[in-house]
Amino acid sequence: MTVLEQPGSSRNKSSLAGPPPAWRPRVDPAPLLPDEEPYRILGTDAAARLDSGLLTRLYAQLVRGRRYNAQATALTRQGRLAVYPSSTGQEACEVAAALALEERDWLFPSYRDTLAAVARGLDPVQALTLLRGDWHCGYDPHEHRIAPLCTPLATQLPHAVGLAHAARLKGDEVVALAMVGDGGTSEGDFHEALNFAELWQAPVVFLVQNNGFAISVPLAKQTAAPSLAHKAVGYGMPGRLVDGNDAPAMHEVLGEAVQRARRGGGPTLVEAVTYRIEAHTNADDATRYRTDAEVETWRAHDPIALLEHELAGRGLLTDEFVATTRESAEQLAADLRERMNADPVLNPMDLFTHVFAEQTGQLRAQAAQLRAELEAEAAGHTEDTAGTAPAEEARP
Amino acid sequence: MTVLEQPGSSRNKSSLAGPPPAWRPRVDPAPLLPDEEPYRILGTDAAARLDSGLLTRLYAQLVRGRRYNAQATALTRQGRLAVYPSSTGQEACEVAAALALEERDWLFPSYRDTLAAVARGLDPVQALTLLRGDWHCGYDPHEHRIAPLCTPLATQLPHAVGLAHAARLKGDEVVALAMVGDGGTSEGDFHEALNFAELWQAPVVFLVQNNGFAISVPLAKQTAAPSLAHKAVGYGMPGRLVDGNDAPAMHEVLGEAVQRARRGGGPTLVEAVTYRIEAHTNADDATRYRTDAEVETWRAHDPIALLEHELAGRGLLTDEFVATTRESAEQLAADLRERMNADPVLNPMDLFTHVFAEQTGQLRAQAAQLRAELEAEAAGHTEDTAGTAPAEEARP
Amino acid sequence: MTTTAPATARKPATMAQALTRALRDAMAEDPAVHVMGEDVGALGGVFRITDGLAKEFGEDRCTDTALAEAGILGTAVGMAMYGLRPVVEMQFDAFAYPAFEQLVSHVARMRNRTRGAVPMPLTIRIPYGGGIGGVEHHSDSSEAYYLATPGLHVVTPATVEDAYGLLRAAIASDDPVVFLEPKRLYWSKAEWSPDTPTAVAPLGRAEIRRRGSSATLITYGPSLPACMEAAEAGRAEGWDLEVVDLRSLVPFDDETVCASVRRTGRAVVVHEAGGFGGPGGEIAARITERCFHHLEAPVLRVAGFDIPYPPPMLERHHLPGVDRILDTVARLQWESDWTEGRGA
Amino acid sequence: MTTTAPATARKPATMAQALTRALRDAMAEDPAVHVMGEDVGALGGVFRITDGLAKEFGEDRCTDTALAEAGILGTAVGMAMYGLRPVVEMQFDAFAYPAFEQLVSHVARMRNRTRGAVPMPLTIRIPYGGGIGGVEHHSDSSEAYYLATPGLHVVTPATVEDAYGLLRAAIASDDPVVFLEPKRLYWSKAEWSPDTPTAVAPLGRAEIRRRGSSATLITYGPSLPACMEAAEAGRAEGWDLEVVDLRSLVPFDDETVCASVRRTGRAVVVHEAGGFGGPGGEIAARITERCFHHLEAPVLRVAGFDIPYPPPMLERHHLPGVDRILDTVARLQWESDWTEGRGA
Ligand SMILES: Cc1ncc(C[n+]2csc(CCOP(=O)(O)OP(=O)(O)O)c2C)c(N)n1
Ligand SMILES: Cc1ncc(C[n+]2csc(CCOP(=O)(O)OP(=O)(O)O)c2C)c(N)n1
Ligand SMILES: [Mg+2]
Ligand SMILES: [Mg+2]
Repeated sequence: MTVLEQPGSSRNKSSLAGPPPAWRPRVDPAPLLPDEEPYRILGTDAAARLDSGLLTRLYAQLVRGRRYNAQATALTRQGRLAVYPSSTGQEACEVAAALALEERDWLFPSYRDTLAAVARGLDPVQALTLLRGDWHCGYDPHEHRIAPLCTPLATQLPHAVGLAHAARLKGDEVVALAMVGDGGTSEGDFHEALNFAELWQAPVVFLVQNNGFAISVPLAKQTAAPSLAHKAVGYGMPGRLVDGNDAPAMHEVLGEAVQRARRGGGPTLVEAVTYRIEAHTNADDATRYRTDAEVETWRAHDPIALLEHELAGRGLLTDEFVATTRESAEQLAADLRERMNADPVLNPMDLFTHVFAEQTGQLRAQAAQLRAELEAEAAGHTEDTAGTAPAEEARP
Repeated sequence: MTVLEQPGSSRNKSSLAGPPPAWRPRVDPAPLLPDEEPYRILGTDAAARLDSGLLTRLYAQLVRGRRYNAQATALTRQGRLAVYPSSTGQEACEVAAALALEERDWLFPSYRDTLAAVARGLDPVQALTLLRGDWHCGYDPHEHRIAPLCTPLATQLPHAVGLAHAARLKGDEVVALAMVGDGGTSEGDFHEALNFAELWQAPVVFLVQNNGFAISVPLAKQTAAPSLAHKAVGYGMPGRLVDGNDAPAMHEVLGEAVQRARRGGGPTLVEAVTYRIEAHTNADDATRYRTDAEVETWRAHDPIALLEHELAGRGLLTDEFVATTRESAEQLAADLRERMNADPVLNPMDLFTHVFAEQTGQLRAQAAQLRAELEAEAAGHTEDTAGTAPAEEARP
Repeated sequence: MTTTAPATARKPATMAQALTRALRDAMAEDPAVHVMGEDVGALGGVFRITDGLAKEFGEDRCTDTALAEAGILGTAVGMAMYGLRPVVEMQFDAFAYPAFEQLVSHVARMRNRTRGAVPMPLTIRIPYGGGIGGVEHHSDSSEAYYLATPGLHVVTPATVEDAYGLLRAAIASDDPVVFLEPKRLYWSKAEWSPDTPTAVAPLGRAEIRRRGSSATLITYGPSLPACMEAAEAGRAEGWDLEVVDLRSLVPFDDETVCASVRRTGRAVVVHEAGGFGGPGGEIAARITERCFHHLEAPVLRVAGFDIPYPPPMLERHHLPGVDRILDTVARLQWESDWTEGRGA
Repeated sequence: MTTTAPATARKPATMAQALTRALRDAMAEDPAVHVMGEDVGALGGVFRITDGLAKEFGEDRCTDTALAEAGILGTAVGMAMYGLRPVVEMQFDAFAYPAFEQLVSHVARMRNRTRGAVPMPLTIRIPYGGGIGGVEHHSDSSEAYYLATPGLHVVTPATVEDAYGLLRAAIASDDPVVFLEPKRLYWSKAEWSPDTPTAVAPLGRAEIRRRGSSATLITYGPSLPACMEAAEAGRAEGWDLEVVDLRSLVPFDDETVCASVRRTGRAVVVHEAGGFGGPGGEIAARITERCFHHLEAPVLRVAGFDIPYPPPMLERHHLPGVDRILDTVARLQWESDWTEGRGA
């Protein structure tokens, strides 16, 4: 007799063969695991097969990127940007992200990734609008297929998944590339986005720029994982680990991931190992949490220097080439400086224009109140303080 | 000349040796990965070394558990429980979770884990209070060191981590065991809890009961991972995959994980492969999303039947033993039935008692309002409808 | 609670059925409409509102997602960016909280952030409120969170007809709509014309459900039945109560509400959500701002207590019932014996 | 905005310094107090409020966490269950949203759920509000969400002295306190006695910051300076304005507020949070319920517009300033030419 021998039950045909076969989805984890060391091309034998055209193109972009970062930081000192999170040292990641995509694809940048947007073709002034403080997004995302710069960490990752999924449902061969930091991988949204992506086989590439820090918090306090790329296996997704300062390696790995996604092969998680050379933003004081010596070890692994070494070996780093490159970068900087020095033309009434498709009565009333105030203010200014307030800011 | 040759910078000592060594925390992923197949003891050679005493103890608990589940479900039909999520078929997980812990340890159950709480020694009536509907938690969590049954999925996991961490900081050798379902692993809180646990080396064991479904959603729509246990590697944590219907295997694996945690070895993620034999709750209609045939394949792998097979082989499954076991289970059921048939004594004024340590004036006023209403109601009842409303429900 | 539309082929229908029909019609009409959430596929949702949709439109149009509310809403944002019209189901009120950041920081702001370039034609269906004997976390009235979030529309039906009309309007809206479904009314029935369902109601219009002259009861969703009952019962006390069903909390229909209060001179706001910081404060304040000299008494509120939602066996003490409504109406200073300080 | 405590060894201090000192004193007094959050360690927090604490008390007492707000608050819940008193820092208002579920479904309910067996002596520090030129998501006024959540105390200092006293009281409280720190006042200065800081203030008491007789301005946190300034400026218009600093939104000090309004007969509630569904509606409604016959005019509100928080270059148009406050006071029906319908 057994306990299970009960009326209506005949369960004593117990199988000792283990759980029924359909107990879980089966994927072989081995191919999903990243290499132990970051993938590199520069400084290895593989560098030989690189196309010189690609190298010079990457180089020009990196140099422009570095100059762009310097200029943007300078603009914070002149009060022309509210804040700037520099990507100095991370230019290879930023540029490779932009170059990996075709026109029809979408980029989902974070606050640190204005350079990727600029490398994709966005006007730098538009890219910097959020950080300048005149509006939350300075461009029409549909025009360049660049989502708004995202500040709440990792929240843009599910957006990228949803967009890529929608495109796939519509039959469009569009890939989304989403950028996030090492710190951002700790957020729940990272987890949920990767899970949805693999389940939906969404054509999306997740690029984690592991720059060593989330503001002051070093990677060792962010994760105890073998690498961030190892997180991929928990979603059944391949993870790839790349030297983020090796521009051709980044270009190749992201390119492969994008192609794989486009062909219906599903998402990829790419961890780029890099370093944030500057402080978190101009407002941050990095001396509180790291040593100059540490920064120096990374300056020695600078993405531009790495590329210069390869170009020099090929005899491509001519003075002329460097000068042209530098000039183009200077032009970008000069143009940016000049245009950012002009006061933006702002209309406070815009505050009410796009809250809803159709303004509600409530907002119409509030808009009317502000307009009346502005008119009173303008009248007052004419009388006693004319000219002190930027006129365009008060234009209803 | 290079672009980096600029005043104040001397970066041309580029290293082609790869990123500086301190670029990431290094852990060898190999030992973290779970086995390919769920760990089993019953039906394998290892079964021979099992202690008969353990087997009979486990058996008695499983049988009680099965009976408890049946009784609780019956109580829903009699309107004595608002709802019951049965753990029929999952008793080996529930019981092993309880037995793995010492008295000083903490259990963090979900709504489905009343059986684990009961197996740990909690009064079943107290365990069922939430599901009966007379209060949100029927016991003092500190008394048995059982956290309140948790309904918002995965939200109890960070609690377990925090508690275990606090205990460790205080120097107490306390382990927390937290239970969650396969569906719950998709929530951001799962991700964040595991990450914190490993970073803090918190003495916590995460037990995922993969019972194949989250209400109607099968595992294949929940994850594309090789297994849920594979998620552990993304946190630098060992993952273990176990046959959740093999009680001795569950007992061993959880016991090892608890010991490891207690010794300061850090957290473990355990995936128990099992099956939800009943519908999600009594209110659910499982025929909408799965076939009887599928359920039958799992009935053939029943945890009690598996254990009976082993006991029978050892000549321990005597009629007398089975009868005693059954009797003890029947007693539990009878006691539960009887006590749950009594109307709970409720005091509506309790609604205001524990919102804050000290009642605010606002709540005092609201309590006074309710008291007045109840008095008026009671007076009314005496006049025209005396006896129809349970008197104890209206006692201020 | 019957409505006034022409009675062609009317038969009894539940609010649940009307909601299902609204989803089906919207999906049939516009291939951009996608339903997604936990258990919305084969199961048809735990309340069966999406019943049959996966079968009729395929799993790509009605999708069982993984169990992660932020992920559901976050991916829906991306889908909306690509031109779809996602209709997201949150399984219960309290289980929408994990998606709060996505809702507040993205759904509500995307249009404004992008100066209109990226609208969010999203509908977020949330079964809400108590009265169904649900255990902890299954009975929250979370509307206060949503109406304090600029950029969201917040809508809630109280009748079968409105369930259809408002849900169609929500899905048709180019802005995000938090569509709050009163759980306790899912099985409420009314004569309704499922063959020619009422044309889509515009969002933002309140409806007078009962005309009266003594005072105005202002309510929405789950509390409408109690208000209607109270209005009937009030006749015995000599009160002729008007009942306004807001239907939409955002946009708010000041016009209808204030016109009514100016007529009656007295008002009580009734809702199940906690009183402190709940919708009633806003409603009472804006009425007072607009109708001060028409008020014979302060606008009073009947609301849930300021406590975590009670367990099932005690919930009836929390919910605004007929007696509590009438007790409050009685405090509207009909006589001269009013003493201040008795306010809730 | 100086206070009335005895002036022993007073020197200028900022609100930020007073907060730091409160944390340090609390940690020194009670080993159960643990500070945790993003960047609170070596960096001392992005606003430097936790400056020096990790060094003084060790990283186990002042802990840099991983970047996950739900995880931070969720683990703090578990720590509180084990008898600690976690003080959690959320880096900015909008970055507390990921922790919303933990806050609403657990922090606010644990004591009630367990009939007092598991209290939640948690303090959740949230820098909030605008006026500092922050880009998107760095300037939200999120108090409406918290005060609509039963089980939470919601406190916000407006002065240096209160920053210390209220934070000490919050940490000492056996209940969870959402401690809202007005970012724009972090660097505000006052004469203060850091050597013998004022004894802990009890939570739930408002403070009259300026006596007056014509009307009462009711405010809290970031808007107190504008109200004080407006009260001064109001003298030119012949108004003698009283200013009440609520300090605590939950518990709410009806007594002080109502006594003031009964005296002055007029009231304006001023806050930076959006008006619709914001704290002002609740405050206006409860004043009206309690003081109806003392009111010469409806309680009016000056609040942020019902829009997503503006970009830095436009924020001054959104924030309640002196002019807007005085314009609103002027609408308190001082003359007979009042026309209804002009309400905000
Ligand atoms: C949800 C959320 N929490 C906190 C912040 C505040 N914050 C801004 S940047 C940052 C660090 C991010 O680090 P990481 O993800 O590594 O990106 P990085 O800045 O290094 O590019 C933090 C905590 C935020 N933006 N969003
Ligand atoms: C945050 C949250 N979302 C949704 C729900 C509703 N819900 C209750 S149980 C359940 C399925 C859970 O599945 P799983 O985690 O596998 O546990 P099981 O029920 O199988 O034990 C869902 C979706 C919830 N309780 N919490
Ligand atoms: Mg980083
Ligand atoms: Mg399950």
